[in-house]
Amino acid sequence: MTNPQAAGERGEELIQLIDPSGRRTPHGEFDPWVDDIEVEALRRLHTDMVAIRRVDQEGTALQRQGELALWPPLLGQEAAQIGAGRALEDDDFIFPSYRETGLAYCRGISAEDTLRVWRGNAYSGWDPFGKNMATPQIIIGAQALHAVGYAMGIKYDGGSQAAITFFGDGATSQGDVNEAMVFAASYQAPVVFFCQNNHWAISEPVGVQSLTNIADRSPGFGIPSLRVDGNDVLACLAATRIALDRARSGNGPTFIEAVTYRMGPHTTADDPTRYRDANELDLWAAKDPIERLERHLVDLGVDEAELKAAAGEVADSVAASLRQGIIGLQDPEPMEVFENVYSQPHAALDRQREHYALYREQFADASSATEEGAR
Amino acid sequence: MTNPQAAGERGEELIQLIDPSGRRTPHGEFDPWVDDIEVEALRRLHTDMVAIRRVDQEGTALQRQGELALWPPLLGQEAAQIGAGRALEDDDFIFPSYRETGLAYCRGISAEDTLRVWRGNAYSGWDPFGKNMATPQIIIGAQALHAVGYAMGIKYDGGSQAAITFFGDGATSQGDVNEAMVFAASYQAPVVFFCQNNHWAISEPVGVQSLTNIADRSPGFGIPSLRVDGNDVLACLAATRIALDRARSGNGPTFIEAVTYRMGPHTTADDPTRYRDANELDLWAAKDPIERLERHLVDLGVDEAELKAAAGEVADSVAASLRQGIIGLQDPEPMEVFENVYSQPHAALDRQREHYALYREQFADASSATEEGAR
Amino acid sequence: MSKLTFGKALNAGMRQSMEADPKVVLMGEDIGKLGGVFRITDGLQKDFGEHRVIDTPLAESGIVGTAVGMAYRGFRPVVEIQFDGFVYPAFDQIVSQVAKLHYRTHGMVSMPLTIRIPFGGGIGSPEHHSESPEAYFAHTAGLRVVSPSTPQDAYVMMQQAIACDDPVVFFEPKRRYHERGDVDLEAALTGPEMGSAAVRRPGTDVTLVAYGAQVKTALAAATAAEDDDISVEVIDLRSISPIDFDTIAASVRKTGRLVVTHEASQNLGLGAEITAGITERCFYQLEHAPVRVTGFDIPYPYSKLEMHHLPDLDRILDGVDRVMDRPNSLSSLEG
Amino acid sequence: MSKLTFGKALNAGMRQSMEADPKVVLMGEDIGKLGGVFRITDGLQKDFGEHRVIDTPLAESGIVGTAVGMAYRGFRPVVEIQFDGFVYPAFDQIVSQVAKLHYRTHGMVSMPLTIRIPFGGGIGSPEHHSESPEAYFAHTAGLRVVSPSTPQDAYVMMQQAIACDDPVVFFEPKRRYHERGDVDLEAALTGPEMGSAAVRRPGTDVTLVAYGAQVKTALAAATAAEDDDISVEVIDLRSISPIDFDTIAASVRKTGRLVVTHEASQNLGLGAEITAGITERCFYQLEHAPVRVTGFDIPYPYSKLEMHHLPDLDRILDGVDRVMDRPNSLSSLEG
Ligand SMILES: Cc1ncc(C[n+]2csc(CCOP(=O)(O)OP(=O)(O)O)c2C)c(N)n1
Ligand SMILES: Cc1ncc(C[n+]2csc(CCOP(=O)(O)OP(=O)(O)O)c2C)c(N)n1
Ligand SMILES: [Mg+2]
Ligand SMILES: [Mg+2]
Repeated sequence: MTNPQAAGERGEELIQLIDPSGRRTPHGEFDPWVDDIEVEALRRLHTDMVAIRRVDQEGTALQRQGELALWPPLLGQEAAQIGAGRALEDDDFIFPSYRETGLAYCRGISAEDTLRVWRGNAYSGWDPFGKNMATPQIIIGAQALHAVGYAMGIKYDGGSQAAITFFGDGATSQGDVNEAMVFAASYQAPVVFFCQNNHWAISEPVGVQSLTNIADRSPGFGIPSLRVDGNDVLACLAATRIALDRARSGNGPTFIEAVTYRMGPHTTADDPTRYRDANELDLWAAKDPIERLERHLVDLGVDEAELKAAAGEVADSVAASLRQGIIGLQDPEPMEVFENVYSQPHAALDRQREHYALYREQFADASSATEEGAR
Repeated sequence: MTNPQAAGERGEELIQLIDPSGRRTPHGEFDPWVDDIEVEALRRLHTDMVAIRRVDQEGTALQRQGELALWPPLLGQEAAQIGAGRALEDDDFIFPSYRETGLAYCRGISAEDTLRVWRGNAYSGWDPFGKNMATPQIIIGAQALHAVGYAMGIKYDGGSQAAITFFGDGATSQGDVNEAMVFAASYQAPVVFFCQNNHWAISEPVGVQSLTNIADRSPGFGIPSLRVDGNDVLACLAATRIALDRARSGNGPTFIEAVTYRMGPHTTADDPTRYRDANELDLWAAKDPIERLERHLVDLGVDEAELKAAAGEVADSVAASLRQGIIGLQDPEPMEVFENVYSQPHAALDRQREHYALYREQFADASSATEEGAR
Repeated sequence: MSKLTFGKALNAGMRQSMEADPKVVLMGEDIGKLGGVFRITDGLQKDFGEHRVIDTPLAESGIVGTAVGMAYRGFRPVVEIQFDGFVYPAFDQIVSQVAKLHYRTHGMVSMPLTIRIPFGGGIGSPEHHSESPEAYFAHTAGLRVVSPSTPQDAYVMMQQAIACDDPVVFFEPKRRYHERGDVDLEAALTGPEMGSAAVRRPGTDVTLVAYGAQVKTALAAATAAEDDDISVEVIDLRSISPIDFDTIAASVRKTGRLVVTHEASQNLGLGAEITAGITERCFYQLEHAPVRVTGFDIPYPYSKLEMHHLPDLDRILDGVDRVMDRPNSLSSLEG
Repeated sequence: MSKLTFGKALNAGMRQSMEADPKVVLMGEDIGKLGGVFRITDGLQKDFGEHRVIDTPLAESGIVGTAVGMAYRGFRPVVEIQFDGFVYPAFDQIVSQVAKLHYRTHGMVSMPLTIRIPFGGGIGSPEHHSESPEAYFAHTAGLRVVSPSTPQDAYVMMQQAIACDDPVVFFEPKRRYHERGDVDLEAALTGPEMGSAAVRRPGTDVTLVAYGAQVKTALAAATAAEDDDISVEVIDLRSISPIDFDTIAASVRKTGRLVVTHEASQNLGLGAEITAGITERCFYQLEHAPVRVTGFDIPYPYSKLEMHHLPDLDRILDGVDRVMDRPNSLSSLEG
């Protein structure tokens, strides 16, 4: 009988390059992939993580202040997102879910552009082709197929890029994610599946979705997997580089499970105290991705105060421009609702647009009449 | 890296109890599960297979003669279906696809009832609850979820039965089959996934659906799998018994891949010469499930002529009553189209029924008027 | 008589059904410990256990598909789809299995599923959280489709839907979840039939048909129309499929004028069927072509613009003006 | 001018588009070596290779979802859904992704997909092989939905659909695949716009609207109506969404009478929208309420009974009688 991995074995093959205490732990297979990452590069990764954590906090604060309708925090998942994001080339195409603030940051998308979608001002804060990153995907798992199709396209048009898709542990239950693996394997598409296993899908622990490690799923589809410490930015960077290299050299798809934790609520509308233990949070706080990199950098001789100050400065400036940007946003124009439903004229819709424009004019007339009457 | 099984390893773990030459090959794990199957029992399995092969041939012939609209032959898959079917208890519930003539036979469903669906006289030839077997499923893979839900129900109401679902190699690509594995694992449902890998999904070879052995898929979901020679009735029987025992003893789901071959066309509407090599057929003809059991029985001392004659007699009688039944079928009543859309009155539909009844009466009047006029 | 929110009334209805029939089980994402993202199933897992209130993996086709299997086994599953926009992955199971199995088995198998879907917009949600997919299901033979608009109906219709041997797609107007109303908790399964419409406000000049969250807006519009001396009869559809044409036709025979409002897109929305069905039935009583005041034929817009898509009081009033052939209306645009 | 079957005309249209634009790729189950179960893509993989005519795994959501990704990459995927009843597993990708991505990206991403669906009944198929799901897609903003009824249109509209930057759901009336007609292979993308209806037969008493396979039945009914001295104008919708109301309204202004026929269920079918839209536009020109002659509100029945569900010539004639207020019709039943 071909048996699934027993649950007891879980965690053993978790690949880690920097442990929670900040110690660099050697790893034969992974080390060569990050031997260019010296102190300065590590500091940049640290700054990135500090910056996106700040953006994330601002997101939560702006929501509380009524400036955003909703915010899905990434708190705790900085290493996974920055590690993956900094492994990518600019022309690799990203198909994210809704929580990939860090990936957007790596792509040079302003925090304001990332956040205004959550204000309700837009559905897409950036040009997917300008940034090689698709619009956030709320339909769980749907984007995995898009990434595979894009990668099939790369293969057919002879491109040298890769596609990468991000999704959560919950998403692995969706048919689409599994079909994506079927297609990716069948066509040996240059695609990377990056699963942030943050242990929760809203209120449901990962055990509801999978009895085995999530990384055990893909090999059965013919796709090799890597299971890395998702709070270890270096391990995430290395794993993504390995997967991208496989994709680019014609070796097909790879699945990465980044084991991390959602330190915040699912979104600002969620109340995790209803379903999870505070102890769990403490446990994971001890594995914080930023703190561990700080410890490591201090071990390497970097001055802690200076490190934090420098990163904080970057974060401050990102946050300041974000606030200014968001609060200064104009409400979109009403007639925009009719734009871009189709790219070419559409008789039925054009008629509705015309009616609504006239209807609005009527009101404009009525209200200006009233105003005049009041004078 | 957790690597998928290399394609080269394929076939090695194919479990076989009777090889193509008819030799009984010992198997430590499987043998105890079939130690009650002595000559008489083997003969019954042989008779079953001969009978359903005959039903199948009649299906093809009846389609050619215009008595059926379509027929999906099971030729070549007799061992898989009889092996599984004879392992089941009567109160285990079967969720089949459209090719499970053998399972219906094991459930005591008359061949006529199985075939009249393909004449277009009905959508269900039998009472699913009377036979503990659901209506044939044409939507690929949908029934896998039904089986899992049924099994969840068994668990919740404390039943001692199991559910079993049948599907093809092509079906493993569907989201539903993969979601079924997620749910089955999560709830440890007493369900058996029985995949007849007959190497083809219409014109597509199994390699389009999966790079690895199909049996390698389920362990990644936490479901152990068995990969058996699907042309070996004894191996199929044993595997199904093992899986059912696991289900009944609270050990959850099992996945069985029965490696077999679709010797006929996909359906009578298909022309396999467009896409597959005749050589392949020859290769598989040498592994025929019935012939191999005959050789084995002859080795055990059974008289070949007598064996075939006895089985042929059963097959003849099944075929005769089938023909009679099918050809004698009345066309269904037109007003039946309105029945059983709902179980309770439905204003809109009742109105349509009434209109159509009046409309038909009009014609009846008109034509009788004409007839009278002609007199 | 208790004062309950719409959401609590739904909860009370499910509780009642679960107490009455041990075969009633709830299935869905986050419905257990969390009580659902809208807390509609709050407390039920605690009281009925994990085998009756089942937190499922994140897969809608899986939820509905396993519910079909549970129904085969004799259960009465009540499935929660977390938001309207997440029902589409389950579309195949709903359309090809849930809707058709009774027919496909010549009546031998019943599918007493209730599929609960919080629907509609107006609460500032992100994409895919404000859809009105009811027409897809109403077009599907074999399903019944309902939507309560008051806490009382929420309570009673929930029990009726669960007790119904046919599959029911149960649309909950999420924008009304927090509104309160009187609920007679003794009201049993009796009371108005699930398939019947209700005249919520009598009137003589115009028949205004609405369902779900739009009923309240329609009632407000009717009140406002009084100022212009237009008497509007408001009909709450309650049942989206089948449509209670008897009640609507009786009203239109009296008023001669019909306005239909819904949030869903106009093209092939409920307004089309109601307009067609009433034109067929009341052609000679109609004084004016029926008027539809609906969402536009666009994807649901981002929340800062949703008020332009949702037919509000003013747009309904404009529709009433049009059907009354009053100046200032857009009637001139027709044709 | 060549004589081609409907199926061969579709094939020729795809070939033409593939030659004109290397970004056009075909995707689907069994479309390669086999040429599709209906042979519509016959020979294309041989001539264009496996990278342009892609045999896919058996998963419709996967097919459409990867086609979306291909479109992101700049391709123009033409997806074959093997039969109408198998499109539902892809419903989520079609409704939430294909239809909405242009809107969701403020026009920055285009989804030039063509989703081919052989549809309708009348060929004695088993369950799920004879469905008419067009209303689901027509109700979905962001999609265009068309259905050719002649080999010439099959050829030209296929190319127009593929060239269109918006997603097009392309319904092929499978019951006409083998019928022959003249095809002008030089007819380029010009010719009547994809969104326009065509008057297939002029008439003065009744406007009869049909699409897909029903057009031929409608024409036969019009011929038969001549015997009763009723002059029927037959309009082939061609575009199911948007509907060319200008053409229909122009006809109804002349005839004063409208009959719509389709195979799909009546409730919320195209007949509802056409009836509503024409009543809105032509209320004062209508002599009689529009009449719908459609499939019933039932799942598609087993093939031995399908002729009772499909609106045939006689039922259309009965509809014409009703709209003409002629005796023997079922007009008395209305209301
Ligand atoms: C198809 C679909 N079903 C349900 C939802 C509601 N929903 C939004 S997020 C979420 C949980 C997702 O969990 P996971 O995939 O682990 O990602 P995470 O939120 O943890 O990043 C759910 C159920 C949805 N957005 N889409
Ligand atoms: C959802 C769906 N898509 C497509 C089809 C058309 N179809 C019918 S059988 C078949 C191949 C099935 O192959 P497999 O699962 O291997 O079963 P087999 O026919 O070999 O027994 C296909 C594509 C279908 N019936 N349902
Ligand atoms: Mg998660
Ligand atoms: Mg097969």
